[in-house]
Amino acid sequence: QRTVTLAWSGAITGPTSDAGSSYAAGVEDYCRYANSQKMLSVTLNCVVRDDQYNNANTQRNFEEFVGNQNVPVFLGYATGGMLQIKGVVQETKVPTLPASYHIGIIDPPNNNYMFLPVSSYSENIVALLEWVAARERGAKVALIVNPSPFGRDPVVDARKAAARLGLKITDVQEVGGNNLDNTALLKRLEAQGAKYIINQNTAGPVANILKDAKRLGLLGKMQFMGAHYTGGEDLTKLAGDAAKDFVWATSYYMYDEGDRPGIQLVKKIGAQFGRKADTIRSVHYTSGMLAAAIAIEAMKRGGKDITAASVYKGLTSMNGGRAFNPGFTVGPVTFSAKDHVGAENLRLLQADATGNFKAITGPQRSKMFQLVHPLK
Amino acid sequence: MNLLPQLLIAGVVIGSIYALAALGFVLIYKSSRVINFAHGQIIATGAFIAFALTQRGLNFWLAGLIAMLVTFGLGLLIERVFLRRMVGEPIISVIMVTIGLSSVIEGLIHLTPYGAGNFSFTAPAVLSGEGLSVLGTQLSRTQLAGVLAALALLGGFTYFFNKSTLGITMRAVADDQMAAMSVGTSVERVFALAWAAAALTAAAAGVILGLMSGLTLGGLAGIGLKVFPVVILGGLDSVIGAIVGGMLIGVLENLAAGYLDGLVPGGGTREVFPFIVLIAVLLLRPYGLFGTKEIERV
Amino acid sequence: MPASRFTQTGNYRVRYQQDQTIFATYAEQTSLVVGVLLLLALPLLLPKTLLRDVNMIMIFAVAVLGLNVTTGYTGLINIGQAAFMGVGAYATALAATRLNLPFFLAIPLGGLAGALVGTFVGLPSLRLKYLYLAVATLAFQIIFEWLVGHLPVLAQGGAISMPAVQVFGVRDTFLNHNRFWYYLILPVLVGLGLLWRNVLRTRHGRSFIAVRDNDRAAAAMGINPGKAKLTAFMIGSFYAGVAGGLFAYFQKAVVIEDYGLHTSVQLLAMAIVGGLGSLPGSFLGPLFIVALDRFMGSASEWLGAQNIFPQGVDAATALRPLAFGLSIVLFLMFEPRGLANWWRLVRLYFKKWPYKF
Amino acid sequence: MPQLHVEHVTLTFGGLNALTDVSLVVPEGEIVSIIGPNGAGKTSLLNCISGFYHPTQGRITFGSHDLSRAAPNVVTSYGIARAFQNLELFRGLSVVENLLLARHTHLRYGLLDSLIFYGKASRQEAENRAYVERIIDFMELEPHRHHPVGTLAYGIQKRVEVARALTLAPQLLLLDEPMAGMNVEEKEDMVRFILDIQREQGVTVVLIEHDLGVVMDISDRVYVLDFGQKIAEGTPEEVSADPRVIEAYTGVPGTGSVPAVQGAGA
Amino acid sequence: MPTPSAQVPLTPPAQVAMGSDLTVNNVEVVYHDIIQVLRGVSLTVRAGRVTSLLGTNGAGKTTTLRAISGLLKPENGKIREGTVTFEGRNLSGLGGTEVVKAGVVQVPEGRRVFKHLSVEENLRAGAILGRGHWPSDLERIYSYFPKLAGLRHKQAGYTSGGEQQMIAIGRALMAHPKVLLLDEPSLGLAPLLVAEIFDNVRQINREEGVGVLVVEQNASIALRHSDYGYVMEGGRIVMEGESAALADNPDVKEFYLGVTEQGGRKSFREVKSYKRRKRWM
Ligand SMILES: Nc1ncnc2c1ncn2[C@@H]1O[C@H](COP(=O)(O)OP(=O)(O)OP(=O)(O)O)[C@@H](O)[C@H]1O
Ligand SMILES: Nc1ncnc2c1ncn2[C@@H]1O[C@H](COP(=O)(O)OP(=O)(O)OP(=O)(O)O)[C@@H](O)[C@H]1O
Ligand SMILES: [Mg+2]
Ligand SMILES: [Mg+2]
Repeated sequence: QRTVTLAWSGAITGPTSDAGSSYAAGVEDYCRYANSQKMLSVTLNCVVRDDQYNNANTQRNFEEFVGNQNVPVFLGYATGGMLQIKGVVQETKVPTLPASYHIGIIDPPNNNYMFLPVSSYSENIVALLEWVAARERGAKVALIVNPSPFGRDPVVDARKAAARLGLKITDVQEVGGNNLDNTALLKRLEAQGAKYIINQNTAGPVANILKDAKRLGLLGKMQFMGAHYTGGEDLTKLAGDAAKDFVWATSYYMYDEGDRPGIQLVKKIGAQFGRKADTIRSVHYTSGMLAAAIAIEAMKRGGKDITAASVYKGLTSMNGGRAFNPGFTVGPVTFSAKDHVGAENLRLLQADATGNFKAITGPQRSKMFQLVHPLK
Repeated sequence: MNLLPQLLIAGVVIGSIYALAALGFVLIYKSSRVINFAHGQIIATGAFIAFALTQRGLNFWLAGLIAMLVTFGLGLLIERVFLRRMVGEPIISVIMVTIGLSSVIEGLIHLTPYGAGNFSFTAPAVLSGEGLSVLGTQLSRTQLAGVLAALALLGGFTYFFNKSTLGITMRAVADDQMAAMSVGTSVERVFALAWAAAALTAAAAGVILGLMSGLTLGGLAGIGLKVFPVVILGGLDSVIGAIVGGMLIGVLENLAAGYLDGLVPGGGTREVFPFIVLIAVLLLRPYGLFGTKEIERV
Repeated sequence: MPASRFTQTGNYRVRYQQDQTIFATYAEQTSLVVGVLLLLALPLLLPKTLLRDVNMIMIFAVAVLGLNVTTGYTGLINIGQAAFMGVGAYATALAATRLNLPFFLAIPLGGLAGALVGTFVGLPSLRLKYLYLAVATLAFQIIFEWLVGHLPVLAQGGAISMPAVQVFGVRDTFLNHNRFWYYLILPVLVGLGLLWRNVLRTRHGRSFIAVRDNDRAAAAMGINPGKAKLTAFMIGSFYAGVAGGLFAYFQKAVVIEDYGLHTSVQLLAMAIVGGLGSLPGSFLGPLFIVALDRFMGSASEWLGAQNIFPQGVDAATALRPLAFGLSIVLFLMFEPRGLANWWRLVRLYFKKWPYKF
Repeated sequence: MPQLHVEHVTLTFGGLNALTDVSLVVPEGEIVSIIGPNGAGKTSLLNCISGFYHPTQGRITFGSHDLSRAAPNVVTSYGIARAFQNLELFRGLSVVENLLLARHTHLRYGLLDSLIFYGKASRQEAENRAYVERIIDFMELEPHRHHPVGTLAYGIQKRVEVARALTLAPQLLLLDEPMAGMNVEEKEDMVRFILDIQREQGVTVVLIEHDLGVVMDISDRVYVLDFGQKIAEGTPEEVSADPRVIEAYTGVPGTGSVPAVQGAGA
Repeated sequence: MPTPSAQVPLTPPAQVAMGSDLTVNNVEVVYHDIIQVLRGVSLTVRAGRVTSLLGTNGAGKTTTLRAISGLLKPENGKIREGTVTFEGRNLSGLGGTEVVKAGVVQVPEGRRVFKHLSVEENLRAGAILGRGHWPSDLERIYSYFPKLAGLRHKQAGYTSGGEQQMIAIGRALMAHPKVLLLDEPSLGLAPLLVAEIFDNVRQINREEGVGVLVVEQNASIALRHSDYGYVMEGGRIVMEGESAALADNPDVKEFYLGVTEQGGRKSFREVKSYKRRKRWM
């Protein structure tokens, strides 16, 4: 074995390409970096392929990578594509790491070879609910989610958790792109007395909601919060100072935290491959790197002969003293045959007046989440 | 506090932004009977040109103005290169050309640094100051600017189409190209002008939308779809219809969000409600509220 | 009849019924047999990923055949064909998972569901003309997507997994997936293609054209324009429904994103690039669009690797939407009759070549 | 064979009366002409008969069928065919296909037969093709059989219109200015076709025509409309002598022999 | 079929080409690059006079007008040979706009008013070149066609055939033409209106000195209201002469005027009912 292909399929163009293109860059750069560092005894053939957010393309890429090029691990992307591909992944036994942190991807059936690199959206949201419960007993919470499987995913777990935490979910609303005016939505939530608004969405719709909340003078009255894909640089760029005080749950370190080794590595690799400053700053760039890093580490640990089985072995042995910690996330990446979430630890961060996110909690896991959604 | 007046105000405001976005669409249809599926992409182009200029240190207003001029040229170019050849082809072909163009323009924007990513204007001080409170609804200055721009452009074009010789000629061309040629009208020039004017108003809409919701390719281009219920409701070829349709859709959306969302699990009714209204309107008044009724005599 | 039916040098038909034959000469009949054998052998000749593309092309071709009935023949511009596919896909999925129907029942059921919904959606066409109908189908596309997202039975747009299929003891597996489905999709496509041709050369097909060309005159011919339009919608969305059912099985799961506006636009593009209202065009269009996408995918990847663009791969992938759009535009500008016209010219050139569809 | 009765028909378009209380009878087997100035409502009346418009008031019957509310395709099924004032052909289709379309209701097979196209459908298609060929022969359209009608000369297109109406095998034929835009020679041809249709096939004909020479020569009966009202009726001779007709329409007194506009270049 | 007859000699070339005459010189026109329709047509429209062009269906009359007015291109036709000259300028190959600027305006066959525009807007659309002062031009048109003044704000699509013909002519006059090309103005018009329209044309011709080329099927009225006439068949001019002389020609009498040798009009009922097979192509 001389070369092994490390392949990613995701949206570089089409919907969500704002996240996808940075993610692709992260995968590709880390892979090339691994080659330059001779991390493995073999040379990696780094392939990122645009599937245009189209599931048929994703499946085709999977067939080509797994069927023809015998890749030992598949790096995927979108919620829909990953849900659709679960059966084949199970059949081919090729470990797969999505960029979507949809909990349904690792729920049974056909979940043995699906691994989320970081905590799921559901866990993000439940952690936010815990934070709310700690601040205010019996608080009223509203959920605003993207009108897609991606957005609807955490609703069930959120309801369960809220019930146990003594919180009241006043409303669940679907809001997608082009929400140029959210007056009605916000006024209604205000009328319901919802004080905490939790978002599961992409940054664009959230930014519009925040701007309208600011205009309507609701920013002080309502606490806006959101899961991984709502926050970060993207939100700052779109919402500006309307993002102030937004609380965000994510497992990743921030670009500003330059003292973290993982972030230093991101900067170094980004510079090495001549990426734009904007790309390097993006949390999706870091996410892409994490996925690639996990895959490469699993190859390394799986033994001399790199196969799907060896990677699976390498992945599922990442626990206890053998946990993997590339430094991109606030906790180590752990997997086992039962545990299919990598870096479960997450932090809540809050945006300051300039829209920069600062941690307001230490790394932690959501205890409630383990109760409402036990491992299956 | 009563919700209804607030919903109405907000609906009218957002509706006039829709109207502004729809205006270019109407201009093209009015003179050439072409439904332009690339309108959203032209809006995005205008917005990104303005943004790119401000990034290079240009004053916001100047950047907006230049963007409008550049897209004016772009409109001319699109007409000259792509649509002129399509004169006389079946309408579905022409529509499909605009669908193709929407893809081409998106591809081209992807070739710039703005294809993937989120950006936003730094609004000039005039626009970022305290807004205005109308009947308990707080309106931002950006929104007010949008409403003013929409009303000014719509008023101007209404006058143009009804009173000026060129405006009448543009309508004549839509009616019967051959007959228009027989009295010396240069049909090509009329089409070019319509596309250019449409692109110009699209740029204006793009800048305002960009100010309101930030700049992402998908978001800006997606407005192209929102425009459909507006123009169908108002009538595809009516400038007045665009503004009335825009406001009605804005209001209907807000009423849906205000009153229906609570009744439907998951809500999000504002996404479909305009389209349901659209179908209802089509069935009752197949040519919209102000559209020209097709004259059919056998 | 001339002594030799091998090549035909003129019109020797003496009865009107002979005008109806499709494969008249021996040359045509021979090449039909050769063609069929070639089609049957194709999976053995093609690499696997290409075979997947062929399957996709065939599924799209079914949907495009349908689109060619509504839009191509009847002139009812339909921007919601993917939603009709979706109706078929979800109906098939429910039939297979809830009723445990085998696929050879579930797929026609999908077609029927498509036809039913299509007829219903076609109702506005009784009143609407020109572009207004196009917009109504667009509205249906959007309402459909919204509705699926709100229906828990349809997993709110999330994945509904399809059961594995077994035919004559052969199971659909990862390794034989594409061959397996090739042999199932091909007969469906050929059968539906034949039915398509038959309908369109009879009074029904003519009534579609009549309504498109001049619905007032059509009414004066005793054709009920409304009924003709609804029939067209029914047939068109039946094809879409079948395509959706096939797609559901082929993709192994139904996810709403597969049936979005983008797919509708793609189907329209295929119909137009192929040549509206043409049988060969219904195959050539999907072939062209899929092949173009594959080619541009590779080309952009290669370009990305050359570091020509400062942003490497992100900028280079812009070529795919660009090429897609440009090819539609160029076709319409320079060959509005689509690939079917090229096909016709090629056939004229090789006069003896058969298939006089 | 049934008679056509138009009884007290009024047709209003948003305030404008296109027809006011018009009554007429078309006896079977006759050629009945309707004349009148432009905008008098002749075409509107035809539209009312053929179901394109529905009278605001009044009744139209054909034998036992009430046409007042019937849709055009239903009217056609009662045996009433029509040729339009401004060509309404299927321009992209050939002459044969245009005529085959007129056999639509005579082809009686369902969608399923269509799909299979074997037996019933195939047989009926062939039979009707033969029928169409007889019409083509009758109307002398052989050379144009397979040409797209859109490219034919205007006069031929007019003839195809009439042929198409005839292919419906009607009992009543409505012709709206079938000779507009033709020179005398071509008009003569068309007249001959109309007379043959009436005489050989016993078809009743309603004719709208501005050429008074033609109207006076071939009509059994003439109705005159002006501003939506019937101002005269009778034999050609009676009508052409009627002062009201002269004032409103012909401008010249006399019988049908030589109306001024038709006279030699004096 | 009429053939060139000895009684009506072809005009010798010397007579042609006055300064502001419009001359068509040996023009050949093909559609779609293959269908040849005009096979060498020459004719002259004298300044300030009315010239008529007669011919069977499909003879190429409309095509001749299109060749003059530059409206061939949208129909996919082109002039393959020959020239069209007006005031010393070669008009062939110019676009419709240039020809109108040069002072030659066509009133299209079938009138083709702008259906959705009001009558007044129809007229204003004719003033696109901005020649003259449109408000006063409107009054001028209304003085020729007083009927139109009352219909100013009515949608043109709902006016009657005769009114539409008036609109179409009025619309053309808004561009202050020097030569007016009329394509079958009598098409579908009632006898009284035909007479009225031709009177109007005559009046305009007299008062504004506009040269008129009128294509007609209604030969009797066309010859009565024109000074000079041409007869066209199969894409060629087969006869020409002073209108009065043409009207006396026996072939013209039989085929275009429907007059028998004896001078009376023959009845349509007496048309021979055996099949007069002819070639129509
Ligand atoms: N669909 C319609 N809507 C409104 N008005 C109409 C419509 N159809 C006809 N009219 C009006 O009705 C009147 C009669 O028109 P109609 O076409 O019947 O006249 P006609 O006698 O056939 O004239 P012509 O000889 O020019 O054909 C006209 O004033 C016309 O404008
Ligand atoms: N756009 C076109 N494309 C192809 N052929 C055409 C076109 N226009 C006219 N023709 C053909 O050219 C010939 C002459 O047509 P043209 O319209 O000039 O005749 P015309 O003398 O005006 O006849 P009519 O009295 O019927 O108006 C006809 O045979 C017609 O079929
Ligand atoms: Mg009429
Ligand atoms: Mg003509």
